[in-house]
Amino acid sequence: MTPTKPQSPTMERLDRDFPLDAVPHTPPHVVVELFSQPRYLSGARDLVSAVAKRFGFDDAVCGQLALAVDEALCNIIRHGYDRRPDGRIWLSLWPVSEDEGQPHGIRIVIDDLAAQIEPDHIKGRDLDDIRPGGLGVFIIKQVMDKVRYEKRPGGGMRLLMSKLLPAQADEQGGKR
Amino acid sequence: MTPTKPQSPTMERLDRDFPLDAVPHTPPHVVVELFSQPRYLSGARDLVSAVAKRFGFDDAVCGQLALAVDEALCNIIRHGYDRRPDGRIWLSLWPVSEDEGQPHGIRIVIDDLAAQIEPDHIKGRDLDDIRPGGLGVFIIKQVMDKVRYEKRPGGGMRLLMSKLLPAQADEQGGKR
Amino acid sequence: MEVFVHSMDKAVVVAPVGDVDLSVARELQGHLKRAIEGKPARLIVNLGKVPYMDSSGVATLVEAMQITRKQATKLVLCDLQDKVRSIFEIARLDRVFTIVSSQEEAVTIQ
Amino acid sequence: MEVFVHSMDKAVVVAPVGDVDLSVARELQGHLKRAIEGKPARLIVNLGKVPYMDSSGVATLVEAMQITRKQATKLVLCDLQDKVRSIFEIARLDRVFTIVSSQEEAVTIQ
Ligand SMILES: Nc1ncnc2c1ncn2[C@@H]1O[C@H](COP(=O)(O)OP(=O)(O)O)[C@@H](O)[C@H]1O
Ligand SMILES: Nc1ncnc2c1ncn2[C@@H]1O[C@H](COP(=O)(O)OP(=O)(O)O)[C@@H](O)[C@H]1O
Repeated sequence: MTPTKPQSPTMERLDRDFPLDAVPHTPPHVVVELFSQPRYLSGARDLVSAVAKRFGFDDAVCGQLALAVDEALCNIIRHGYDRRPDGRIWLSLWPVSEDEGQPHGIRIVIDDLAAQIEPDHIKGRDLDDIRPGGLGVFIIKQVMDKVRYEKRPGGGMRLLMSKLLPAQADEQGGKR
Repeated sequence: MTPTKPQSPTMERLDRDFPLDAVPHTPPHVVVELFSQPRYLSGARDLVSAVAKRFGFDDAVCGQLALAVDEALCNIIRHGYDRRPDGRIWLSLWPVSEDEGQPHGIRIVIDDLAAQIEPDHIKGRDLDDIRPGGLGVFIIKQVMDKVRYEKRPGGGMRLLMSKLLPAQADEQGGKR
Repeated sequence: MEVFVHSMDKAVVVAPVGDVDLSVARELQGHLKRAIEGKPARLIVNLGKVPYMDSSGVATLVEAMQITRKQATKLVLCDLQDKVRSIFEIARLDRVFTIVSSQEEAVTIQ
Repeated sequence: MEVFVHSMDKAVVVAPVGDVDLSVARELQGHLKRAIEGKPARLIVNLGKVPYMDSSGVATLVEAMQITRKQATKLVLCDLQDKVRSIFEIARLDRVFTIVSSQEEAVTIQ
């Protein structure tokens, strides 16, 4: 049912060197499938925040990860599905490779079946141009370490993003 | 991928008279698929609480719905999957029939692929027998209006539960 | 979200309660527009009871700012919780809005 | 969850911080067992910083109660948040435990 269908039913350790903006070969640990309705945003972001907390992010970063996911979902609802309430969205979460249950970060992939658009056309506005709107993509890029949009081969768009925990980010040269 | 696979890709209005302990014919509005790991409990219950809030439940009841779901998931992790971390669990949510976007309640179905047990054997203990444990099923039945366990035809167990909003419960003779 | 509106001598206070996201941004927009139409000297948006805001909420406030600038209404935001302050900072709008810590300050700041 | 343990003259205070669910119940159990082993006159569990508890957490406390009853240790719970009080009420354990509102009271109650 979800486009990020697990290829193996067993849980393998995620490879630490696996690219942080690609879909891992292991099944997502948590998938939320939801209708494209604004009333489900709060549930999705509260789940992301709670999972990020368990992965070791501090409260401020958990809030920012929830915000990034909220912005991505809002864009799918508004632009992708043009506010149709019956579009489907899949939000998948993975820990980045773990040492004894302590993840190094979080991977988030968001899939939809909405109209495809050139990934290059998805970009935030110039912040000096102050107007209502045009902040979502900028916020997502500010919050996450890696962000990549792509067309899904089966139709719809995919957003791949990840963020490492501060200690890992230092080691691997990511953003804090 | 989820056992509560939608039979129709369109969103129909849920029938108000549809039994409150059966799986509706319409796709769930939100599905959370997760590994049988205690660290994902907080994400699942925060999502349930946030969705219930949007459906119109007050904060106290949202907390109780989250608790009921947490207890059900704990039981699947402990008894169903015997604490194996790679079992899959599906948590599906529906609004009970809506009047102009205002649901009458919430339906929650939880599916697993764990060992099957006779539904009659799943029961809470006598509360006078005070001992550690044995509270989960009792709590679920206290919180929800309807609760039913069944063996899934394809393997695993299914828990179907629902709760109406107070106004609706009054009308239909449910618990407040 | 609920919205409380309180009209004082020279100011109107609009105080949303609850998360301000895409599901309620239009409702907040309506309240702000009605408050602005009364051309108060000051429009205070008290965010003390808003635990979360996304860019839909921010967009509503940017729009309010643009309208108030065209008339003699001063827009002041007050009492932002940490998570809400964070989105203004990320979007670099914390310098664009007049943001103060308390409603008392919002009434008097020039 | 973090757990703060504070030993006073005749009482030990165990104060978990954060949600107490299946993922941390064993950790709390360990802290309680160690506190009980010291045979204090009083074991106070301060739940002021616990926004949520499920039946795994409650089971840990029931177990602690059973052990303390076998020795001269008085178990007192204090400062329960509404959601946590609610699970004790649903499980009808609010009469089985000694529950008071503040830590001061927990130190003195007979
Ligand atoms: N999921 C999406 N599907 C289609 N287009 C998108 C999507 N996300 C973003 N876009 C495009 O990128 C632009 C910038 O998005 P954003 O920064 O969130 O600002 P806004 O949505 O307010 O215009 C949008 O206007 C839209 O054209
Ligand atoms: N999902 C489940 N799968 C298998 N057995 C279950 C499940 N849920 C509950 N049970 C059975 O019902 C009993 C009562 O559960 P509960 O009231 O939660 O107390 P406890 O789990 O502490 O024993 C359990 O001991 C178990 O035998």
